Amino acid sequence: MPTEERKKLLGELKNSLSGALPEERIISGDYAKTGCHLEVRLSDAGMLRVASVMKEKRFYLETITAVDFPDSFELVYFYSTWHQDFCRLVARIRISKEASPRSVSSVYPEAIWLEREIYDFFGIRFLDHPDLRRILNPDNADYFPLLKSFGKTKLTEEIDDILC
Amino acid sequence: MLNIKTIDDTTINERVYQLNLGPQHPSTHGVLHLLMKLDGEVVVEAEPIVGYSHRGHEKMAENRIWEQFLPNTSRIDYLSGLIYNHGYCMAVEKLCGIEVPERAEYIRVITSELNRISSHLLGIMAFVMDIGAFTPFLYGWDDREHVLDLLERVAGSRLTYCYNRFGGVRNDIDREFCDGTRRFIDRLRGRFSDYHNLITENIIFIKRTRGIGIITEDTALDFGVTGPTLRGSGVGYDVRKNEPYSVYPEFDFEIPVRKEGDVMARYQVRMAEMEQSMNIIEQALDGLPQGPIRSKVPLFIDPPAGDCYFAFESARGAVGYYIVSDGTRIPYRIKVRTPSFSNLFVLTRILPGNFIADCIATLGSIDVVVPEIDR
Amino acid sequence: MNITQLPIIKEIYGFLGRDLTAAVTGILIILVFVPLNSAFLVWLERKVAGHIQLRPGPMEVGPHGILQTLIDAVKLMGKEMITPKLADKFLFWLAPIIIIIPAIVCFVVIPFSPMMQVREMNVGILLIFSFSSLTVLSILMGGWASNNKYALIGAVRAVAQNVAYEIPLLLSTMSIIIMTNSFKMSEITAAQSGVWFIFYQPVAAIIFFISTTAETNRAPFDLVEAESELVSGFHTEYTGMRFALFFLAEYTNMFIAASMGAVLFFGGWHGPFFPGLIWFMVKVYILIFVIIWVRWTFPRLRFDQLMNFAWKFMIPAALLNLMVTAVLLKVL
Amino acid sequence: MSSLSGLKEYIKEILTGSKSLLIGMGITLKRLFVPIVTVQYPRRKLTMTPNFRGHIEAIYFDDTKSHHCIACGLCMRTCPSHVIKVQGEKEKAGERKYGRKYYIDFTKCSLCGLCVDVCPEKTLTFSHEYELACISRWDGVIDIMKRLEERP
Amino acid sequence: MAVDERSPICMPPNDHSAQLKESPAILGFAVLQDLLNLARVNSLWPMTFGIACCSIEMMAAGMARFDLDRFGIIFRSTPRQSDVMIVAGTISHKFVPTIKTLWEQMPGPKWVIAMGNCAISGGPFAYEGQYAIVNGADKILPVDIYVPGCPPRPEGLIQGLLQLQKKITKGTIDANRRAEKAARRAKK
Repeated sequence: MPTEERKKLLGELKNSLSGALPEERIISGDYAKTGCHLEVRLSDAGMLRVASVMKEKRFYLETITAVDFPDSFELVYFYSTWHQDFCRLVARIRISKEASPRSVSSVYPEAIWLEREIYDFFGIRFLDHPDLRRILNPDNADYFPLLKSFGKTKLTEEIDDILC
Repeated sequence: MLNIKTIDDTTINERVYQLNLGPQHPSTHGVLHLLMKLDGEVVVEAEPIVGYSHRGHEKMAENRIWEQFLPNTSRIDYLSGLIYNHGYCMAVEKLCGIEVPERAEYIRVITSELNRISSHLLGIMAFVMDIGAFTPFLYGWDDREHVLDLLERVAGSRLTYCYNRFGGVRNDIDREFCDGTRRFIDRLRGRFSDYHNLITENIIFIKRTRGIGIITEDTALDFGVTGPTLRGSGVGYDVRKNEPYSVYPEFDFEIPVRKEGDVMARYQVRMAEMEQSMNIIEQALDGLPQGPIRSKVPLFIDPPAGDCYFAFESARGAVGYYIVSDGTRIPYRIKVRTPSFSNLFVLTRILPGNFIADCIATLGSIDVVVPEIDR
Repeated sequence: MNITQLPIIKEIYGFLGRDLTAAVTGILIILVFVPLNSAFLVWLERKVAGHIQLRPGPMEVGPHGILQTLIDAVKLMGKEMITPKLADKFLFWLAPIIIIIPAIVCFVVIPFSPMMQVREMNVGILLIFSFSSLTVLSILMGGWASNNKYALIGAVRAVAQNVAYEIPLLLSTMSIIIMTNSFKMSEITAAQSGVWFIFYQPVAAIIFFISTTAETNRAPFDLVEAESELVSGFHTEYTGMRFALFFLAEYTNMFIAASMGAVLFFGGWHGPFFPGLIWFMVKVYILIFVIIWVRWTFPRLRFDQLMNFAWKFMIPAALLNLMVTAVLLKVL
Repeated sequence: MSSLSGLKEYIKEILTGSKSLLIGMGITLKRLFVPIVTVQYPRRKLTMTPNFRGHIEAIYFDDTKSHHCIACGLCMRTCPSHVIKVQGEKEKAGERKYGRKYYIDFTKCSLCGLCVDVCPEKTLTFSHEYELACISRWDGVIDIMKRLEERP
Repeated sequence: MAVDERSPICMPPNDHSAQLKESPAILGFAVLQDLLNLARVNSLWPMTFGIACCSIEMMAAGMARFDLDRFGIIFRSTPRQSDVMIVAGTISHKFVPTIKTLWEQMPGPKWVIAMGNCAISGGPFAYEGQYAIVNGADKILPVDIYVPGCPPRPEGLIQGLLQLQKKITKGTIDANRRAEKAARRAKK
């Protein structure tokens, strides 16, 4: 694996990212431990800017996910390359429980489904999303299952009957 | 800018009508639902509707200890269950810093590649059946049964395995398995000429697959397409090569790439990949080291708090486990990036303008597994 | 002993006249023969398909499963008949009945052996063509009346396909007809006592074979009921016995097509040692076997390719063949 | 001249196409005469490999003339789908417990084998049973101890 | 059979096997009924209807190694022409209306086989806090035969189908339905 080229790529990436996001924190990640070479911590709606920089560098959006922490959500974006000198970048953003982050679907169309999924699971509403509907759960569902506060529902009761 | 539209009832007029392909339909590979707007037989818009086999894997992970999620991993993508098993174990091992004996890694690679062959065989043959040839499907199954016999010999089940354990594997492989695998590889190599004569060179098959459902490199970038679907579009991206894990760097194998990006290219990539998998298995069997198959791991593991992302290559593309641990025995969050989820969404871009028959061929060539999309 | 010497037969002859008696008995025989024959054909197809696919096919009902299709038919009789609520009820009911008429009528002119032909007609071939095109009407009716989009697409495909493939079919037959100067099945057969017409007309034979496969909606031209695209095509909504009638008609049409092929190109009942009937049946079943074999080998064509193939290749080739035949006949 | 070469291509395609079709038919014809691979199931059965996983069952040990289950409940706790119910009792106070009742609800089992792995006494194993179709949902509940007694 | 009150394995509320008695012959139609039943059991056409993992094993049962066609069982793609619905996989709440529609589209007499643990009880997916699945096909369909396993081997499915054949020829299904009808009439 060409480490020299990767260093160069990482340097370029850092440069262009720090050009786009003057105030954000860009940290080198520990690949052996976390699986990411570069970590970007965003404080505000910087994800669109990150996305367009990544698109320019021909990174693909691996996945978007959210984690429900007790006082906030964390949105996590993974970008990685197709190139031989592999590199993965993770962008994290903490948002409050009521916040509506901006959608990156205008840059990466793939995000349309990924953000729909996050909405479906966590109830996070993305701004500027073309088609924010339920995706996996039924359209008329009134719950957001992956929230930590999601307890037993009506549906689970009958299962509990069998469990004991 | 984006030519993705969702289907809206109000735009239906006399000329254009709506067709629900699925959720129960012989060629949707399970319970996929394709909502299409048709003008005659030409698709105007298409929208995949998923979620009919949503089983809540990710919620389930948050309710169980780390070990108990193991059997679930092979049920996410039931066609390449061992690869998912392998990946989950490696992700957790990475988080906890567990060392795995070399022999165990070799066995994992052998079983994973066998599973990849069985998955590709089924994928290709189901795709050929979608095009209308029924007999190759049974020939493929005939070969696949031999893989399943081998895997059942070592892992105990035919389809949904729970074979890998944290720090190693459950059973050791025996001499008969090694010999059987070699015999199977010889047999499959012999069968390949039949497949090429019966399918690849058949004029009807060529006519049906050339220039259909083209995914360009840019489209693939937009939609995060991975796996054989991407490699059919001229990008040689394979996690096994680009971001090596396990003992893959020790083997000499190629990543088959086709430039065309059409249905035929994806089919050819899968065929070539099976040959490469056979190469890997042969090398692994030759260099199989002796030693323990499982390192000392506590009965129930307690990973340190933290998160990690681990990517690996399943038969359908790049899979990723994003694991968040809060230091307890129960995972805080496990997110699975499944390749079919992204690969399927491309259909909204590439289907319009094609015939129904081409849609079926394209869908078959992407080789989706529906529970993998829905999780 | 000759069956016509029996007194009772003579009496009936006296009452009805020879022709009518022959017609009535013939039709009765046909009515028995058609279902049994197609039951056998379905069994044959399942058996051949099975062995091509390395499995035995039906095994448990009767020796080697020979009674399987009869049992299937009995079961289908016992099934509930569903008419969809929004279907056109009259047409929905009529379609399976209409499809069975041409299947039976066409048998009237097929010469099984020199003696066994229900009715000699001097326009035998025309009769078969005209009646077999009725099949498509019934498919259209069934597909339309079902009020199901899959069925409708299947029916529309069937119409276009049948129209396209009838032309090369007729053209290839025409080259035989101008060689014999007759529409009579028996005369065409008689003309082949020396050399079969397939040696004079190989191109016409191939075109005829392909077109009949398409006419009978068999793979690789089974777009009408393409399972992976249209679920079951035009008979998606048909249950029980109605569906069985469609099935019966499909296999009977296949038999008629194969016997046409045998008459036109393979010398009909001609052959050494054995009686004509055996030779005829052997030839027909070999042709049917080829049709089945083709079905279980090839992928399906796409609709536009199917039409292109008909209009851009088959029809010019058939026309050319006809022209060459005519010129040669004139010159020689 | 382009149209002529186009025609040439067309004819060539037809010829190679027909050849490929004939080759394909040759392959299926060859297979028609190959012996079938079917195992005619109710009459003949496949032998299961030693590692095959059916439902779990207790191993019979010759030294105690019984199983070694001590009703520790580890399998109960490890089971991902709460399939196992085990109960034991002490024959005398101060002695080790001995498993008396051991039920599994096979209709929820996912055959992961975690229970077999954690068993401290190694008294669990997989049976080779796979013909379990039943007419009631509750026929899937299997009494392991009873199976041990009725063992041939 | 219950172990104790807090048993995780809930025992059946009433004994189902009591209902499964031999059917009495119906007047003079017994022979006809027997003939029809004989025909039915020998051409059980299942619907091509796979939901999840088990569908692969269902396909395997139809393939060369096991070959369901020996018993006259061929897969039909449309519900209108099928007799058996093999529920092979997890039923999600989103999918329930579709299954019900398909079941209603099938012409009678028709049967259901619940194949695999998910279709019997939710299987490994029935956990505390589950929100997406229906725990068991018998919640929405009248299941005749249960084939446990995760997934069951193809032989298991074939054995299930043979069990269903036995159940049909014995007439126990008709007897059950008649008993239900009688009970309803008695209520009125």
